[in-house]
Amino acid sequence: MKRIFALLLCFLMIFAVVSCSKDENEEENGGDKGITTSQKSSVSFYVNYKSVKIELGADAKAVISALGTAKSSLSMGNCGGLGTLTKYVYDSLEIYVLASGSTETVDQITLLDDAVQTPEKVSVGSAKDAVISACGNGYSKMTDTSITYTSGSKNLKFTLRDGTVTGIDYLTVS
Amino acid sequence: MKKRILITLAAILVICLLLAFLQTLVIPKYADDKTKEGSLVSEYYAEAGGHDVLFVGDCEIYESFVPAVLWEKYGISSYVRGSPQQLVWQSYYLLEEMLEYETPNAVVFNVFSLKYGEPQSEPYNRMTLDGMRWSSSKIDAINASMTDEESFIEYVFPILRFHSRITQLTSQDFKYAFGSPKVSHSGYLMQTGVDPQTDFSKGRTELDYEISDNAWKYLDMMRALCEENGIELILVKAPTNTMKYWWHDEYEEQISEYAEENRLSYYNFIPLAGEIGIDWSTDTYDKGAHLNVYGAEKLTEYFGRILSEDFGIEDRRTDASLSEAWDVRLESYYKERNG
Amino acid sequence: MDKLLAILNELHEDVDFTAETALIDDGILDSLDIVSIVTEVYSEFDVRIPPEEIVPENFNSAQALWELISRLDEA
Amino acid sequence: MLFTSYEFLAFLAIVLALYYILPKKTQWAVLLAASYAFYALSGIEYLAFIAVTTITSFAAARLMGRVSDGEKRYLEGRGEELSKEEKKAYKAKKKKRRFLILCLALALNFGILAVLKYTAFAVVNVNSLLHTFGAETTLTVPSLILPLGISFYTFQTMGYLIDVYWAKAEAQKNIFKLALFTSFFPQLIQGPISRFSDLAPQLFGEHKFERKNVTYGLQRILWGYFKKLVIADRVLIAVNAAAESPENFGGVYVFLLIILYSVQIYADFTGGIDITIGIAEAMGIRLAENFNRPFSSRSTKEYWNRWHITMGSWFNDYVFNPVSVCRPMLAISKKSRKWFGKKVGKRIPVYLATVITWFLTGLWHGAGWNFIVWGLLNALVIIVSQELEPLYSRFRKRFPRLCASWGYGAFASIRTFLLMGLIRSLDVYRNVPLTFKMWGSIFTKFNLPELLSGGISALGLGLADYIIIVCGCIIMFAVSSLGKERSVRDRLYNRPVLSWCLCGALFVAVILFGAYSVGYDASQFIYNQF
Repeated sequence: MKRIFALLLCFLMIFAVVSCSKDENEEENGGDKGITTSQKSSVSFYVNYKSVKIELGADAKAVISALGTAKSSLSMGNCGGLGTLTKYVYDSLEIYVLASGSTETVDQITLLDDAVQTPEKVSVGSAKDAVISACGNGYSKMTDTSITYTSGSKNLKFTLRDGTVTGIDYLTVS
Repeated sequence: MKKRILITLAAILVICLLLAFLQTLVIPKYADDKTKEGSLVSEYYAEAGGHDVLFVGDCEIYESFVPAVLWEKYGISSYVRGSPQQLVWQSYYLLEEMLEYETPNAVVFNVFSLKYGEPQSEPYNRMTLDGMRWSSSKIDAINASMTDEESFIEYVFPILRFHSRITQLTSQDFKYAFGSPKVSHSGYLMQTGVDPQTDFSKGRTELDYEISDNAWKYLDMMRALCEENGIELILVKAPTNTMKYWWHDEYEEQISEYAEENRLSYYNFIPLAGEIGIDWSTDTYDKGAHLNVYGAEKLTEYFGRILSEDFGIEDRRTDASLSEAWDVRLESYYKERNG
Repeated sequence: MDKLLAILNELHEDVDFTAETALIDDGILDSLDIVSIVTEVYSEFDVRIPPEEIVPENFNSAQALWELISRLDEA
Repeated sequence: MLFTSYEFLAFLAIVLALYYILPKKTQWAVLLAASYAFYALSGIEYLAFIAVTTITSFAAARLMGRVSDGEKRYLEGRGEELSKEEKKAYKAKKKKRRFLILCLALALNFGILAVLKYTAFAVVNVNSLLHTFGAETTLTVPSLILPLGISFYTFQTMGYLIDVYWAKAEAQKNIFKLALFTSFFPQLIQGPISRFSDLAPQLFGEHKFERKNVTYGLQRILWGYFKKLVIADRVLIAVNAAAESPENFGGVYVFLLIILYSVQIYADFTGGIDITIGIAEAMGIRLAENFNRPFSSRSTKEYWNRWHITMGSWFNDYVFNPVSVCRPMLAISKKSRKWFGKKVGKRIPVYLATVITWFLTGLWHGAGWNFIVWGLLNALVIIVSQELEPLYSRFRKRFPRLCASWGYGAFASIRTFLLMGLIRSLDVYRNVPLTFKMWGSIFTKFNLPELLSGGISALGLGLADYIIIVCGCIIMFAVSSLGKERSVRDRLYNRPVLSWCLCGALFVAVILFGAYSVGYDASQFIYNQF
C-alpha cells in the first residue's frame, strides 16, 4: 500500500520538474545569420508621416492614397509573373509596396532625412548611442556598420558610418 | 473470388489513368507570355549533348546570353540552363545532371543568386524543379529547395499540389495537355519589347549583405565538380542593375575576393555596359531589370570574344553535324527575332 | 410496492406502470423523472439509490424498481 | 500530426500492415507502440503527461481493486457471524476508503488538465479583476503547452476509474494494456470518448484479417476525408473571413456565417470521427458512434442525444447523475420541496444539476468565456423547453394531425438547427459581447441585397467553391438519409463494380476538390486545440 503511494509521489515530482523546466528553455534559437538572441524587442515597426501611419505589412492601397501623390513611382514585375514591386518616393521617405495576387502590402520603408523620426524619436544623423538608449539593447544584430532589431519577419535596420546613423530601413524578410 | 480481384485491379487501373489524365490537365503549362519561364528547364533534353559552354543561373542568365549569336559569330556551341530565381543549389544540381549527358569546356554561372541562402519561394521552386527529369540530382535538388509548406510527395505527384487549378482551367490547359510549346532558343528567352530604364538610383537597402555559408557551400561544390571534370568555371554578373535587383558593393567585394582566392575568372558586366555598347533606352524590355534581345546580342558578342580568345573555346563551325543542327536553330531564332 | 406506484403515477397519470416494461427504452421516463423518483424514494423509503444503479435495467419497469429498492434496503 | 497530412497516411498504412502481419497475440502491443509513436511524433514533450495519467490511474484502480477484494474475502470468511448493521458499517468503511483513493486520482488528473488548460485563462481574469479594483500588480500570464488530446484521454481514463469504483469494470492488471486504452491513437485528437467495458475487450482481443472489416473501414475513412477536405476545409475559408473582420460582415453575413459554420463543424467533426471509426473498424475494433443524423432532431434535448453522443453520455453518467443524487442535492431537494411546494421543488435539483453539467461541458470545450456562455445557453434552452413541455403536449393534443405532418417536423428541425447554430457561433467570434452584438446586427442591419450583389465573393470563395460546397452537402445529406434503414456500405458490399465506381469517384473528388496543400492551407481539426 505505502509502496504504491510512494510511486505516485515520485511521479508527481518528475511531472513537476518536467513541466516547469519547460518555461526556461522556451527561447527561440537564432537563424543562421548570426542573430544571437531574439527577445521581444520593444521597438515598433511603423512611422508617422504627414499624419499617416505607415506600418510594415499594412494594406498599401489605403496608405498610398492617404499620402496623396508621390514625387515619383516606379514599378517592376518579378520574373515568371509572380507579383510586382513598386517604389513610391516622397520628400523624406520611400515606400516599397509588394503586390502579389489581390493583396498589396507595405514591404519596406526607407527614411531619407531627419525630417521623419521613428516612434522612438531616432532619425537619420542621430548618434549610435542615441539609438541604443532609445531602442534598448534588444537588438538582434550589431556590427560596426549596422544595428538591427527584429520581431518575427519585421526588422528595423539602422545603417551606420563612423558612429552616426546614415540610413533607417523598416524591412520585411519572410 | 477471382472475379472480385479482377474488378479491383481494373478499378485501380482506371482510377490511376483518370488521375494521370487529370494531372496533365491541372499542371501549369507555362505557355502564356507572363509565365513561359516555367518551361525553360525541360527544353534542355531535346538539345542535350554537343555543347562546349553551358550557362546556369537565374533570370539574369537566360535573358542575357544568346547561344545563336555565340555560334554565328564564334562557332561556339552553347546552352543556357536558366530558370526564374534559380538558387545556387538548383544551379549545382542542374549542372550535375547535365554532366550525365555531356562534358563542356566551360560553365558560366551568374552570381546574383548567391544572396539567397535559404529556400525562398514555392512557385519558383516548382518552375525550376518540375521541368527536370527524375534523377538523383532532381531528388537532391528538391530536398535542398523545399520550403516548410512543401512536401516531397507533391513533387512525385504534382496533382496533389496543382489540383486546386481544376476550377481555373483555360483553353491552354487542354491544348497543351500533352506538351507545352517551345519558348526558348537553346535556353535563351527572347524578349523583343523595349521599355527604357529611367531610374538609376541605388537599390533598396537589404537586411544583411553577408552571403550565407549554405550559398558558399554549393558554390564550392560547383567549383569542385568543374575541377573534377576539367571544366573552366566562369563567374559572371549581368550588366543589369535596378531598384529591384541591385548588386550591392558588399556582394561584389565578397565575390571578387572568392574568385581571387580560388583563381576563378569573374566578369562583372555592370561597369562594362558602356564598353559593350548597351544603351539603356533601347536594350531593355522592363526598365532595366533585364536585357531585351538587342542588349543580349551585344553582351553575347562581347562575351563570345572573351570565350574564344581568353578561354580558347574552339570554333566548331567546320563540324558538319553541329552546323547543320545550329542552322535549324538559327532559322527559328531569326524567325522570332524579325518575325 | 403500492407506495412506489403512487409516486410513479403522480409523475405520469396517463401511464399504466403495472404493465409497462420499457419505461426508459421507450423514452417515457426522462432524466427529470428519474431524479424525481430517486428523491421521492429517498424521502419515502429512506433508501439512497447511488448513481451507478441509475441504469435502464433498474428503471424499465415498476417491478424492477421495486426489486432495486428492496435489494438496497437490506444490503 | 494531423489526420490530413501525408505523414499520417503513411503512418496509418504501416500500422495497418504490421497489425495484420505480426502474430495475433502481439496485435495490442502493435497498437500501443503505434499510439505512443503517434503521440511522440506530435510532440515528444507531451509523453510525460499521458504517462503520468496512465500510471496514476493504473495505481489507483489497482488499489481500489485490492480494497474491494479484501472486503469480499473478509465478508465470505466471517460473513455469518456479523449482524446486518456490522456488515453495513464494514462495507461503508471500505467504500469510503475506495472513495478516498478515487478522489485522490481524480484530483491529480483533473488537476493536471486544469493547470495546463485553464491557468492562463484564470490569470487573465484575475488580472482584469485586479484592474477593476485599481490594483497595479498584473500577474504574468504563463504560456503552458497543452498536450495533444489531453481533454479526451483524461476524461476517458477518469471514466474508467469511476467505473472501477462503481464496480462496473475490473481493474486492469497490465499497465501496458491500460496505456493502450488511454492512448489509442485514432481517438486521441477528437474522441469518441469510449467506455472501458466496451473498448478494452476489443483492444486486447485478437482480430483475424477480414475483408469486410477492412473494406468497410477504408470506405469510411475515405468518406471522412471527403467531408473533411472537400467540404469542411473549403467552408472554413469563408467562416474565418467572416469571423475575423466582423465589422464589415455584419447583418445577413452573421446569418450566413451561422449556417456555414454549422455545415463546416458538422463536416469537420463527423468527418474526423468517420476517419477514427474507420481506422478502428479496419482493425476489427468497433468504436461508439458519436453522431446520429443530428440535424434531423426536432428538439434541443434530442439534438444532444445525436451530436457528440459519447461526450453527452459521459457527462450524463459521470456528472449529471452523481450530482443530482448526491447527498447535498437530496438535502436541497427536500428543503426546496418544503419552501416551494412539491411541483416547483421537484424541478430545482434537476435544473441545478443541468446547469452544473453544462457549465462543465462548456468549460471542457475551451478555456474562454465563449465556451462557458455556450454551455450555460445550452442549459437555459434545455430548461426552458422542459418548462414548456406541458404547453407542447397540450398543443400536440389539440392539433394531432398537424404535428404528425411532415411540414411541422421540418419546421422543428430547422428551428433546432438554427437555434443550435446561433449558440454555436459563440465559438467563432473573439469574445462574448461581440457575439451578442453580431446576433443583434442580424435583425438591425439585414443587408441581403449587398450579400447577393457580390458581397458573397468577398469571403474568399469563388463561385466554383460554392458549387462544390452545395454538391458536397447534397451528397452528405443523401448518404445520411439513404443510410437510415440500411447502411450504404451494406448495400454496396456485394456489388463490387458499383462500390468501386462510387469509391473511385469519391477518391478522385478528394484528390481534385480537396482544400489541401499550398493552394489552400489545410486547416487543423477544430478540436486540435484540445
